[in-house]
Amino acid sequence: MQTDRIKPIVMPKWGLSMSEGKITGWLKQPGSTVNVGDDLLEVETDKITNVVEAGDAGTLRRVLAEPGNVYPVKSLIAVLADPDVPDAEVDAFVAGFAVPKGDDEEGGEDAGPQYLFADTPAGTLRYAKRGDGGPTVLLVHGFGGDLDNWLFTIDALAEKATVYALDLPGHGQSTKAIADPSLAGLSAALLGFMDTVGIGSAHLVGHSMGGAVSMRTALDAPDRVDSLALIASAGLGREINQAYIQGFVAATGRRDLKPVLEQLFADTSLVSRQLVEDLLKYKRLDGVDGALRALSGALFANGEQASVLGGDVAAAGKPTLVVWGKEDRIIPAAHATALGSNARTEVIPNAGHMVQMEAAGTVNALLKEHIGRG
Amino acid sequence: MAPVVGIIANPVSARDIRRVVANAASLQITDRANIVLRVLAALRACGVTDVLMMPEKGGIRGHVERGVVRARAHGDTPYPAIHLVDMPVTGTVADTHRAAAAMRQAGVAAIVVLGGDGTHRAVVAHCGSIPIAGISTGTNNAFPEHREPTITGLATGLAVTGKVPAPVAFAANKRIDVCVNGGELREIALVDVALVTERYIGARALYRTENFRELFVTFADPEVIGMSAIAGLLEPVARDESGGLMVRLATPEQRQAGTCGTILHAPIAPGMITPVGVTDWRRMPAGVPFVPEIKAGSIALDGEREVSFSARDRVSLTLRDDAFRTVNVGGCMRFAAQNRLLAGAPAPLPATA
Amino acid sequence: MTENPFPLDRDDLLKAYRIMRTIREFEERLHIDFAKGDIPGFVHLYAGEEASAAGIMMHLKDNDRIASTHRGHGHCIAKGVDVHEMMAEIYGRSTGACRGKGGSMHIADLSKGMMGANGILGAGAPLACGAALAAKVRGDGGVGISFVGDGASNQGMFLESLNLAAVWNLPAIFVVENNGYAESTARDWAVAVDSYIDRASGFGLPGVTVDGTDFFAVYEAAGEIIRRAREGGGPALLECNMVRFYGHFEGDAQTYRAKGEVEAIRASRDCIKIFAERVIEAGVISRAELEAIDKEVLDLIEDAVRAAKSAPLPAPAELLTDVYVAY
Amino acid sequence: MARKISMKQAINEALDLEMTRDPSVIVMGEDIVGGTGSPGEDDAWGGVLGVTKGLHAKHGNRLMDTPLSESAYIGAAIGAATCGLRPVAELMFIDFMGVCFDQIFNQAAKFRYMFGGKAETPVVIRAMVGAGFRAAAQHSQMLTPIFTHIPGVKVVCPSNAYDAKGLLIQSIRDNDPVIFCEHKNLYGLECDVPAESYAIPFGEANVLRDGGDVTIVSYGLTVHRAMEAAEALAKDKVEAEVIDLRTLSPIDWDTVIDSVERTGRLVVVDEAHPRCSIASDVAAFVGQNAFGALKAGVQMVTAPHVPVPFSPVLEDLYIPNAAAIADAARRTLAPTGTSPRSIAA
Repeated sequence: MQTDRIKPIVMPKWGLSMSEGKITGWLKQPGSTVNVGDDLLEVETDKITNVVEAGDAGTLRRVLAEPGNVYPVKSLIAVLADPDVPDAEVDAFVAGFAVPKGDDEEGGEDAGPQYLFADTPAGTLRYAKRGDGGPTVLLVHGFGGDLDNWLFTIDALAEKATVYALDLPGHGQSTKAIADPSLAGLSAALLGFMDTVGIGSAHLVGHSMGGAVSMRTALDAPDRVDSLALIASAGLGREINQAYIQGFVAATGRRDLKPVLEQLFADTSLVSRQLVEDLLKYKRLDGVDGALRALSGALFANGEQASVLGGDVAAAGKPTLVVWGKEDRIIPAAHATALGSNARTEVIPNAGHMVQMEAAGTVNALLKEHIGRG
Repeated sequence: MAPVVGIIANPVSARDIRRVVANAASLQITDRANIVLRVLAALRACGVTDVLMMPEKGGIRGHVERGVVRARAHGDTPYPAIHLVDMPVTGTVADTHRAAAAMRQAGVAAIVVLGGDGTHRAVVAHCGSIPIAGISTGTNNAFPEHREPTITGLATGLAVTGKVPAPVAFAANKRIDVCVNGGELREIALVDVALVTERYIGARALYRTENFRELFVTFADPEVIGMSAIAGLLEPVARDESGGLMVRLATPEQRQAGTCGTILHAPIAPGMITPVGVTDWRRMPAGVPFVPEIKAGSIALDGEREVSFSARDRVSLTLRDDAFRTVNVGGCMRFAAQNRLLAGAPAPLPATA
Repeated sequence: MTENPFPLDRDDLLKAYRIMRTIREFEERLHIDFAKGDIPGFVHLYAGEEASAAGIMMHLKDNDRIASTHRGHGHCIAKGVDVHEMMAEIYGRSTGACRGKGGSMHIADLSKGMMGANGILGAGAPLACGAALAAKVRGDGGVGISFVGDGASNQGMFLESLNLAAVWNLPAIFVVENNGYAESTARDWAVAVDSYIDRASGFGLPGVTVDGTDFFAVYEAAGEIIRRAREGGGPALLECNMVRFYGHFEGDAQTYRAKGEVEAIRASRDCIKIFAERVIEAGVISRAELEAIDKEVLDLIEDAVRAAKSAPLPAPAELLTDVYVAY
Repeated sequence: MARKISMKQAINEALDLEMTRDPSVIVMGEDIVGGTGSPGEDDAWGGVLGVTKGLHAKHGNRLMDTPLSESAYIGAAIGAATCGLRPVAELMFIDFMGVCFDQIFNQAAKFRYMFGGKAETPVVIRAMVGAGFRAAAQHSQMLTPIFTHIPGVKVVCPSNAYDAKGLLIQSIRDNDPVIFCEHKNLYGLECDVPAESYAIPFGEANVLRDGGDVTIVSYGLTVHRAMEAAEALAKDKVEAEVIDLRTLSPIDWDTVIDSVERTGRLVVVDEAHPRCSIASDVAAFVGQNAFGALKAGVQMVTAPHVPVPFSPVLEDLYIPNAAAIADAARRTLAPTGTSPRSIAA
């Protein structure tokens, strides 16, 4: 069997808690030609609705999953193959398809803990670890975010790397107290985390404020940072959407938070009821309000970013990838060029500040390539 | 006509501050009323058919009436008929004064008193030669003897119906007359007069021994509580012997300087055993006026501050023997036993007087 | 100087007199102004009962709390509530103790430990238990005192509170101000077990009855009861037998009272007169000193009335404020 | 981190966290320790249904059993609140308000206003509400409307463990008296609840399900019946938006009005009796403020105007169920907006 000529399309696993997804609609019809990065279909989970992009090219030979129905993750929902592959061979592939076992060390879908906790000098930090072997990648979320911001990223990168994603202090399910709300303080917390879980050095992938933290880390501890991937990153210019920061900090209810969150996406319909509710649940936790106010005061006071690190990072000479969503309403995409020729820069159309979610396929491909080179 | 017995039951004795400072007992109204019912039953058993009671609004009367009505509904007549003194009720000691005087006028054969030393003093002040039978429902009771009221009722019944001859049935008692400014004010005490430095009446009860200065007692009994106990622990003087005792108490300065003769641990109130500095003491003969040494303060009669006086006031104290009569309960009951007064009679004893 | 035979020093004697005199003048003035129609609503006057409020409150600090009754002016003044604010409140002015929202029956000042007059009879008793509980939990030595009239002592809330205070051994004190009348109904008729001390005994509390027209009797008994409570000895009940100079409320014709009763008690049982005679007779305070206080108090009340009458009325927007901390 | 715990555990955890955080928080009620002074175990019951079990061991005398004397101890909790404590008093069954209502509505509710804004009464009164426990007329009522009627008290009624914890913590921290209503038939229901402390603000309804065809508003246990009704309606291609009010005083009118303006149809579900209920309150408010948006008459689904019966067959009829809610929703979608008057009204 020439299975390399036949490419399965499976129900994606977005985030550690996703076990099934509902097909809301196919964007390609059976028989149509598919290129890498094309929008294939829309899947809805209890967290988010998103488009599944093609990771391979070919002809859409079979569509097995019907809109409106729910399928487990990694189950076969469609088949891509070249036009010359016989129908019988495609049918045999479908008949013989087995849902692959989970490839993480926990050895199974629900066998192990989805999240881990590390007692670090900066407090207890929650993290996730996926994949084994290959380069080590550390994903650093932004202001008010958490490791689930890497919902569409972590498993994709884990195919060829050991990927960690953490909740910074004050975020997610980590300790809410932030001893030092500066970039240096967050960077120290990051390094403390790497020490605790035994990461010598890693490719740092930072989103927004996490990008600035990653840059600070690369400057403070260059031997711990193999490369930088900066996604809609802070630290590359002064401007920042102050209304967003203030609105996010101040919001206490669904009705005031939702319009704030809509600024994060080019497609505002991605802000689902559940996404809003999850963020509210986070914001209600004791200590979060204080942490966010401390951070916004230290990093984004008076409507601008306190630290611009572009020049220093350019001078440091680490391999650097800069990715931006063209429709970013939080930090202008113009900052993407701040490192000039010292970085590879990609600005992705039809995506906002949460570009790693809105254009996950594209961003994942860029990250894989960037890490692979490093 | 059968003898009539008076009953004065004070509804408000034993309500003072000694419940807070000394854990003193407090007899509830229903218990007081039950005592009255027990006394009534005893009197009836001896042939007393009518009693004259002091009216009050403290609740005793209502409870007693319920007891009588219930007995009647049951078909029994264990109680004498109850008559009330026709008088207004003020809720003050004036009621007791008025009732005692009215009973004396009505010619009752004896008055059963329910109360403390203060109530007994109020009755004695107005009852003249009518004998009283005391039942303790107060706090600092040195005067009325502690005894089951049924026995007091029986003794009174036997005494007033003449079954026990008067010389056995009644006993003579002493008192101290207090005279201020040559008769402007006259008070009496049955057991003790204490002169204290506090010049306000306040909550009345005596419990701050550091303010005690002089003490005069009609009898000094180491078995009772209060001022009489201080004297009784120094030199007992019986109720039936002539004269009393006068005790001078140390000032705090004298106690501090160690110049007082004796420190006595005396039960001055229920649960209060307090060191009292005693300078000296001597007999107080009957009929001899005593003038206290302290110039200003309060006069406490039978344990309660009653009168305050200043340097301008002239105070004198005189003990009187044979000042009033009481029913000798022990004597009556011993006589009754010796003469089998309560033996063999199938029906209530016939009245003989 | 004459030796002071009283348990209070001269300053405190003068203070006690000033409190009682202030209450008396406050109430007498309300009596007059009410008759003139100057005052909206009901007022229940405390005149005649001053020795109870003063004799008890002289022992208290701001962290001691009292829960008062509908007849609360005297308690307020004795507990240190500002007389100007009280008068303005009774006049329904925005400068009142409750900004014109409470009136006579709801004057409160928590900062002074005054938890409020109360239009619901007997309701203060559980609240005072709460104050006592708070003091006990914090261990600050404070006490909670509930004032209740002879009538309201029949309320279940009051009787339940006696039990709760005993069970929890709270530093709670229940003061029964027995003026003989539950509104118009005689105490003698309305209270089944005729002794409040028996009620206390029924719940295991010691009880003390004092002559409530004798400041020194109240002062001394309250002092011992409060000390006992502060020392962990638990709750107690104090019955003050006293007299009411006026009706249940102003406008009450008092046809239920005996002829000459009020005149008699004013003549013989006026607690302020009795106090004044004692302290003057003892040579501790001069009549002139008391008269000087009388004058100052009269001026104070006059000024309070003048200020109240000229104070602004609450703004219409006040109708909707102070319902919730945020809503 | 979040884990699945029951509403009973969530309430216990909220009390535990707040007592740990703030020494002025005390907890009192009948049997909340259980066994005080009895010859057997201390903390024998931990509340009549075990909600406060184990707290006595951690917090000692700050957890206080009370005599069966609601007037006194609810009043004492209120008095203590005005003196700086944050008492949480358990009334056990809300039906017992009859013996202590004065302290709640004449005292606690009025202090702030009556004293000109100078008094704070941060007391929480926890009480079980609701039918379905086979406890009949005096232990099963949904008396939320009575408290909601009183200015000065806040009224909370969570529908799940997550909300119960966050709303109870908010209730304890709130500086007004709060009546915290716990539906006893929800005690065992589990959901994801963070281990940390968190407070859910009052007056913030929860939208449990999006839908554009009809709005279903409810609170407490009947929220779950409303969700079942919405699932049933979805099978008929009717998408219902389900709103859980969470707090009844204050109430989140904006969320209700926003939803009705989109759907044009409203069903209000209330386990209380129909007259002067939360249901009639919401219906009236929408009628006054969003009349133009309504495409059909507002439907109320409530308990009937009768006491809660005992016999299970009758009690089950009494409680609003999913079928009745779905029927009510369908009535709003029927071409003729009117419907037969229900026997309950």
